[in-house]
Amino acid sequence: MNFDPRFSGRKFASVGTRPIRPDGVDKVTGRARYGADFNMAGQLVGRVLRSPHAHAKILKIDTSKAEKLAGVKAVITAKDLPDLTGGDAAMYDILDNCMARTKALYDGHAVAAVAAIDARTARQALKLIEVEYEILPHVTDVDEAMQHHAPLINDTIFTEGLEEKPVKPSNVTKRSQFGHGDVHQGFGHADFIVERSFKTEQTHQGYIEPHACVASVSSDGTAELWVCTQGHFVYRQHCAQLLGMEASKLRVTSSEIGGGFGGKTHVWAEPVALALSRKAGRPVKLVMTRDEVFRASGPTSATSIDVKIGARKDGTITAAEATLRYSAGPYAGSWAEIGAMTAFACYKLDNVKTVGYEVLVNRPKTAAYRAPSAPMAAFAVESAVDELAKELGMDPVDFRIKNAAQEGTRSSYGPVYGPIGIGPTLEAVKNHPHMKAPLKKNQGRGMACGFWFNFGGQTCVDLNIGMDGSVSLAVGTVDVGGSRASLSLVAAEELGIDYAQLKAVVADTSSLGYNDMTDGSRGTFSSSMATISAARNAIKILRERAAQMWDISVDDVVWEQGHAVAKGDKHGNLGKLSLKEIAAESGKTGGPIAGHSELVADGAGVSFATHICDIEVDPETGSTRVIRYTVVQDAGKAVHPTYVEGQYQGGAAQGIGWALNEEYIYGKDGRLQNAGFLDYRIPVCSDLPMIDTQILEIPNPNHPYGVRGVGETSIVPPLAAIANAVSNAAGVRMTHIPMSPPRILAAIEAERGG
Amino acid sequence: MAGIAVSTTINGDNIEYLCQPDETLLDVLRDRLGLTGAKEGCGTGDCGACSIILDNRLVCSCLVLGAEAEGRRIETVEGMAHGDQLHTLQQKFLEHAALQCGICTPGFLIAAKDLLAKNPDPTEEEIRFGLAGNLCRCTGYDKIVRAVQDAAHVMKGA
Amino acid sequence: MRYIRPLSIEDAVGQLAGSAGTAAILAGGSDLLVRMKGGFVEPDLIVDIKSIAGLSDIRETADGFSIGAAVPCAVLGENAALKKAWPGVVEAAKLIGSKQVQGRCTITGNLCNASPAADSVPALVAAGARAVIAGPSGKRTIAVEAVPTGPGKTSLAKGEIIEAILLDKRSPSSGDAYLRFIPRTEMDIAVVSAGVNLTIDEHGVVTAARVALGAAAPTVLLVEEAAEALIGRKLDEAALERLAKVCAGACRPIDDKRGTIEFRRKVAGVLAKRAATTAYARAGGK
Amino acid sequence: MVEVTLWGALGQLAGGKSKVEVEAKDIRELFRKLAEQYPGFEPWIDRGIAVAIDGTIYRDTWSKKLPEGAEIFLLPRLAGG
Repeated sequence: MNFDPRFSGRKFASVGTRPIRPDGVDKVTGRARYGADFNMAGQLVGRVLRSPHAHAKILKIDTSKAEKLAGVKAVITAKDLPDLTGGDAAMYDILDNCMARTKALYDGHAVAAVAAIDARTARQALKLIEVEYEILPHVTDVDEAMQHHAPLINDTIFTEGLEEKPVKPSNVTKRSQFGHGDVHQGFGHADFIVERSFKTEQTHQGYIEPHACVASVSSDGTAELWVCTQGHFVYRQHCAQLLGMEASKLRVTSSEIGGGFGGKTHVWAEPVALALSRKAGRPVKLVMTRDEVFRASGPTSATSIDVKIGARKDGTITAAEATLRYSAGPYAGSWAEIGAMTAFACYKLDNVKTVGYEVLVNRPKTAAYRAPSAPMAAFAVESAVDELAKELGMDPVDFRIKNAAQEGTRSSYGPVYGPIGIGPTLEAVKNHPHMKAPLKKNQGRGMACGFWFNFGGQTCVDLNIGMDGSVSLAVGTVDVGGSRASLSLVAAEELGIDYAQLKAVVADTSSLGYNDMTDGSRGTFSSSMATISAARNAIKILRERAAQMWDISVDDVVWEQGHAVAKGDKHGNLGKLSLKEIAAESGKTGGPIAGHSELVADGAGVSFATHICDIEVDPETGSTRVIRYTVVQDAGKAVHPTYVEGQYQGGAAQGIGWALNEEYIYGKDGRLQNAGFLDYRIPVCSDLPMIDTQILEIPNPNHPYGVRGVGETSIVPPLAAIANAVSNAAGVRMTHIPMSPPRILAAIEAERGG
Repeated sequence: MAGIAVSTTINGDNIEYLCQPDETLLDVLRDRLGLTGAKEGCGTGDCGACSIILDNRLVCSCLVLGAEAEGRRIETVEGMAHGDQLHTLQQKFLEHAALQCGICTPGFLIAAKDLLAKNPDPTEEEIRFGLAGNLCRCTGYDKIVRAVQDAAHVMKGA
Repeated sequence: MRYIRPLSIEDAVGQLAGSAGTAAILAGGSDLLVRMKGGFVEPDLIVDIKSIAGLSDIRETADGFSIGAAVPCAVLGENAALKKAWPGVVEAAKLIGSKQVQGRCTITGNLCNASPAADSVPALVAAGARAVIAGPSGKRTIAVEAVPTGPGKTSLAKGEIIEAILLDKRSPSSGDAYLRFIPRTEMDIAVVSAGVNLTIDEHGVVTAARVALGAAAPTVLLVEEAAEALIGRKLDEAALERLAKVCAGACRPIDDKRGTIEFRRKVAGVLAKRAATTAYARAGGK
Repeated sequence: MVEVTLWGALGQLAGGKSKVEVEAKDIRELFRKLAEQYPGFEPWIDRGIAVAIDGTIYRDTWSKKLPEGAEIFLLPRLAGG
């Protein structure tokens, strides 16, 4: 395979247009099938019993009464999911999170499950399971968990990454450090230094579709799993490993997915459903309630971050330093590490140092959420940057432009940047009419920048050309927001045919090779690369077939605008052959025509965004209103610009919710108080204005069309942009996210000396 | 528990079913009648994904008992299109890309249909408040509001 | 579990009174079904009152309005006469939940759910509304503030059903208003709220007033001192400041997931001021 | 011979060095040589290390060539949402 991924700077016919998505009609008519919309004959209802305690030893589980209840077909505990992880610590954590083994580690931790003939029976069965707990002291706050006297969540954890091996176990699983230069010296050269501490509360991805699956295990050792997931191949691997199956015997079909945002990258209930089905010998459908979604799945880290930035009078940053503490739930993670890498990634810094601490707490296992860990770090850094600009008497945009990273800059996390978009997004913001619009009383404007790496990874695509010349495209990355449309555009572009001639589907795990999941903004980046490669392979065959039909050498056939064209003087009399015409003869010229591609999509281009927002604050109540919001982001190349805008708008809206109202609230008893959409307040339609977008296109040199991932970066700047706007409107620096009305009012009162 | 026999009208069709007294209309639609267009996002009336129209009132079907549907008239997303002719709102949602994952879309379409039936010429603010009972986590609502505005425009002209 | 749909109030009362286990009254269901979903209640008997004659009507009488227990809040907003007479009550009722919930929820249900944060209750209390109760031993009428006795608890005896809520005929130069504080623009439960109902004379002097606060104590608070702060005065800055101070002082709120004690105190005063200003303007005051 | 920059945690395992020199022509050889020189790296390599070559991050491509004089940077392997 000689696939050349380099950017070629071609002109596009299909890419960049805005057709209707291929899965659209099913979704507006109610026909599309999501996780809970699928049923199998003889299916049972699965339900999970969850710990009401934040931290407790499980002394005994008696399931005998539940098993005797009429209609109950299986009851399982951790015993039914034996440890087959063979020393793989990360997989063991996933197993323990699916079903608590010796201790319940958070309110909502699964301890047992049942499968019964209907929901009512399953609910009754749960009530009949007797669990004897020994309640242990718990800790849910990230700073408190780091204290020496804090209750220890896992006594086998010794902090990794310290100079000296610790002698005592700790809730801090890892220390990580990034940077270059000498910050001490750098601060010595600063005329102004801002130093502040920030906190952000834990949020949830808030997808509207609860986790749902249907599992069917057969006595011959094969199984099927229908599930809403961001990565069915990864779910297959995890489930197969945890249940002791061969991966190829487990066929996983990804349903339409009702939102994931990182929250559907881990298995939660799927191994439980499979174990129930195995025991009951019947299919089991397991759908989480909203309460379970909040208590047991998803959340981000809560954080506590200290930032120090120094600058000379001329506005040059001389040093920047941050200490970041991220909660990981009760299992080791690398969340602070990502925060430490991204914190200062927007800037050109000679002296920079970030230190991250991963902290265990009695909360659900932290999962990725759209550019995981970056928004909190950006909130702290961009707030301090704004404050420093003020002290310097500089415009916040100009200050950022002066210090923005550019091609050739050594990033704060290590490598040197190629062509990047931070400067252009800042210039676009500087010139945007939004920046010049007048503000009314009690209104403030804020802006902030954000960075995300973007990822690639393992990807397969099958492109099959039917005898009628229509093309089916089977991809392995789950479509979370319109990628079947963008990948169809890419295939149409490469083949030179009409978008309507194609149909893209997401293939199941038995129909296509392994694919990493749709995360890290990789869906369109990776699968478009594989689609281009598959299309080029198909074109090679199309040329061969045309050569056969003409009885000339394939070297004399080129592919132009969906047609085989014979070149050279001696073939002057030959007309063009369309893809359709070649396909029609394929039965005689060598059989079905297809292009396949299996590759690792590397070279995902980093992504930057700058956001502007106007917020009005009611000084008497602390209430806020988002008046105007603008997103400027580099897309590399927007394959389907409408869906790129959608990603920008969606990320901004999620960031707005995080900034203003969303938070996990735990009681003193360690129980989650707001496990529902009533009190976990994601933005509603009337909370938001239109969200303006501006797409910049700075081509990614490592993709044939210049595509960068676009999904995640848009959630990085909002926390900071809104904090800066609220601070400007209220006249007081906000340091605690979410900036709920009680926090804003308290800050205003404190500033007034009230 | 004996099942309750219910006779009702769904999308113009006479339908009969048996349900338990504690069973919601949403569960009946999805699990007994195979109408899975209405979704359960929360089960507590906070997300609007299960929106249906019951006797000309927009309601969350998760907050209605199946037994209550006796003798009433129910409209769901499955009844919006006429044959292969999409409702203007459905068409506009597609054209404006007013959906990403699409799980909230049936609820939004039903809520928007009810909104435009009662207020054919809504302002942006009326649309936003009219649809505030429907949560969308993907789009930031921008394209949804635009799709409804455009649909209202087309439907007025029709 | 049984579900019944009686056609008369007598039958409903009889069924409730004679039920052996726990019984629940179903009108809009927007509280009951949520509690059933969460496993907090599992009633043995559900009595759907929507088919009872008259319970789904709003009647305008010589004395005022009678709002049947099964009237959805959305219907309140569609009744022009009621809206004109009691705009504060209607705007409070219209704040409960979403459009979807509005099509189902009732002010009687809101009252009987006995949440201190119920939106329509402070407005009803300020309006001096009364509840007509049917029970095994006949009918009685009580002030709405006497219905809830604590969070989730009411003074209704076994077998009793609220049939209707009564609102007086409106005297001229009167106005009412209700405001609540929520973090979002919709879909939230009141963090704190205030209902104000007042009447003025030809000089703009307040002659009668009732001020009620929600989510400020275990039940909705009728703050008599706050009314006294307004009566006999024009609604000037000093009167408003006094009102705010009295309301803040009268609160006995708690710290919870929705707000802090300090926040609720402060904002109760702010909302009372703003609601009083609106009510005063509606009464024709300048 | 390429010069490889390590991030904090790996640097400690290499005796506090932030840069090490390795004779390697591609990523596969780089990992093999690093594991030979610094046995403490092995669990890290198993868990996944990303390699930035002149600013472009590679996660899974053993065959990727390491050009003479290129800037080689090792990074923890991360996940997205």
